[in-house]
Amino acid sequence: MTEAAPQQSEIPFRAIVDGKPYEDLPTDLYIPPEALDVVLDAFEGPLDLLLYLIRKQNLDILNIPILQITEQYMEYISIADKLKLELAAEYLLMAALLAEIKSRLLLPRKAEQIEGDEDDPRAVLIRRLQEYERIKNAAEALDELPRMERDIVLASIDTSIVKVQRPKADVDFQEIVLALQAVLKRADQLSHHVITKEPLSVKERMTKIMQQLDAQPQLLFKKLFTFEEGRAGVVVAFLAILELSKAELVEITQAEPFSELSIRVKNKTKAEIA
Amino acid sequence: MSDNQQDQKELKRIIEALLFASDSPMSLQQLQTVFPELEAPSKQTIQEAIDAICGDYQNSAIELHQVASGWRFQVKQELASWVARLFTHKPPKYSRALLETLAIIAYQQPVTRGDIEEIRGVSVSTYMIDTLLDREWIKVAGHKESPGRPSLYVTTKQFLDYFNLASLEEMPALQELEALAIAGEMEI
Amino acid sequence: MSDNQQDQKELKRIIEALLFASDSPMSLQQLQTVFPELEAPSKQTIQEAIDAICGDYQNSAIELHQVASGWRFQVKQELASWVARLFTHKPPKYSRALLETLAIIAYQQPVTRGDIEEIRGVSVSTYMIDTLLDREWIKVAGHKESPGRPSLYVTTKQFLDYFNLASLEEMPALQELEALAIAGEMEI
Repeated sequence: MTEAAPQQSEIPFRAIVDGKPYEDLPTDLYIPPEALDVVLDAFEGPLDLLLYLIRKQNLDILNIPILQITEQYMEYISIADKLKLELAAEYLLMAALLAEIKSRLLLPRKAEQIEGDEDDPRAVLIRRLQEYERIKNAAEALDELPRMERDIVLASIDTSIVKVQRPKADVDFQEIVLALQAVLKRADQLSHHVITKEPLSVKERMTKIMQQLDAQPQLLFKKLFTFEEGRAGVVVAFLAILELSKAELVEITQAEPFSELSIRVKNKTKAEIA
Repeated sequence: MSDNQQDQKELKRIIEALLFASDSPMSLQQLQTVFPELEAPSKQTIQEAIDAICGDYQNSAIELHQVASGWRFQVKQELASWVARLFTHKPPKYSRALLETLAIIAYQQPVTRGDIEEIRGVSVSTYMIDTLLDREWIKVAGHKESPGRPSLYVTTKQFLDYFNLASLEEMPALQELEALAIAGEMEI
Repeated sequence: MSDNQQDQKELKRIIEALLFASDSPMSLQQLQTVFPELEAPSKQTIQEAIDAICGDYQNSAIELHQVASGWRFQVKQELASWVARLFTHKPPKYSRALLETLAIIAYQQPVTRGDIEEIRGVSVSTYMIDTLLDREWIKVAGHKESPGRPSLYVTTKQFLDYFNLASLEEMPALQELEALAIAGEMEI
């Protein structure tokens, strides 16, 4: 990562984290800091953000340096987290996917894994990025098309000399009643849909996992996920495990290839566990 | 072609476009104000353009005609009977969106366009409001004392007449409607 | 002039009058039904009349344009900026999210909401789908035979009409997806 970021020091950065100004922005983060708090408006989602990171550096989608992009993406996620910006679950999901790709790259691969890129998560990601970019461009082209109300004006003439009462649409009051019912029903559904979001915090989850490990020093990986929490919950748990692993508080182990993963507290010897 | 002729030809096209685009007749004065102040052609020049356009449409199905408030394109008299056939063959149908808008105005009046949008959860087109105003089923009863002073819409006497209602009280009560809506949902 | 030519000329004028008088685009079929059943010209004859009208307006300020639901007269693009001065209202602007959703439906139809979310990588709000349904740019064409039987959305003729298109083929071409060629060794 040798490219220098645009001179970010020129832009006063006023984020306050834990009561202190937060100034040490990573230099390779290509998002203007002042844009961070409006980032959810500025980007249409994780794919859009990734495309931005890639395009900003003139990289080829087909050949993205995945580690570099992953780090930039994670950096962004973690700053957003520190600034306590509410991040949509999709951003966390993408973080998990990138982390998975990264781990695959770092792990020695078996011969059969090299065959075909059907299941290669990197190939899947690249395909999705390509497809998204294609639609993004198509949407821009659609916006450029001449359209009614903006570019197209119909040529109208006066027809009042035509001596026929133009029939007006016939409406039955029953139709109005039905229309209002439809509105009410929809309004009702809308209010049901405003579900108060369970705050899913990675930090909180890290604490919870450590507490679980206090009671039981080794846990099956899958026990750490509560599927009722949905995809976002799974992602948060996954990120929490990665964070703990990065901080070397836990380690992820596997007794033999393809067996179930376990997680255990680091710095404890086998003897202690036994 | 001289520059002057070129300009005159371009001006004619612009005037022609304006007369076609406008919903109501346009006077020389109104046509003049469309141009930037310093570049506005004289009324005489505009009149010359109009005369030229009249000539162009001599063999066409429409003509440029002068009425009290200005100039407008209209269908030629001898073709009016065909246009009449068109109209009797195409009774319009109102969209669901328009009926919903009307229902909200009827039940929640007076309401602003913003109120309707909030209840319907989607934006309300000007066309829809215009159609209802045109039909004289709704009218502007005043303006809300809020930023932008939006129009407050209410239903009219013509609305009651059309739907054969003596007063707004004769409309089914909102609670009944809600009960019906819920019953409808339970069936599903 | 032969009787036949005379008839053809008269037919052209009638078609022209109908197209000017109609509020919405007219198809060959719709034009045909305006005529008394036994005297109705063939679609081909109507098409020939339309072609002739198109020629007549070549140098005029307006043109006869074909969109999905038929033919309509509209002001030529190059004069749009002049005409815009007549209107005080700002044209609506559509969000990227809405345009992306619409593009996905237009290019990949029929699609479910899940398909749209898959491509955009974010959830799609009910509000957005409702807005598109409300504008009648999309409609539900059926349900997918998968759990939950999600609605399958397609674009409508009104969508094409609004964007001045005669068919989906006229939409800007989607760029080709470059073939994936991930080398055995992934570059880090």
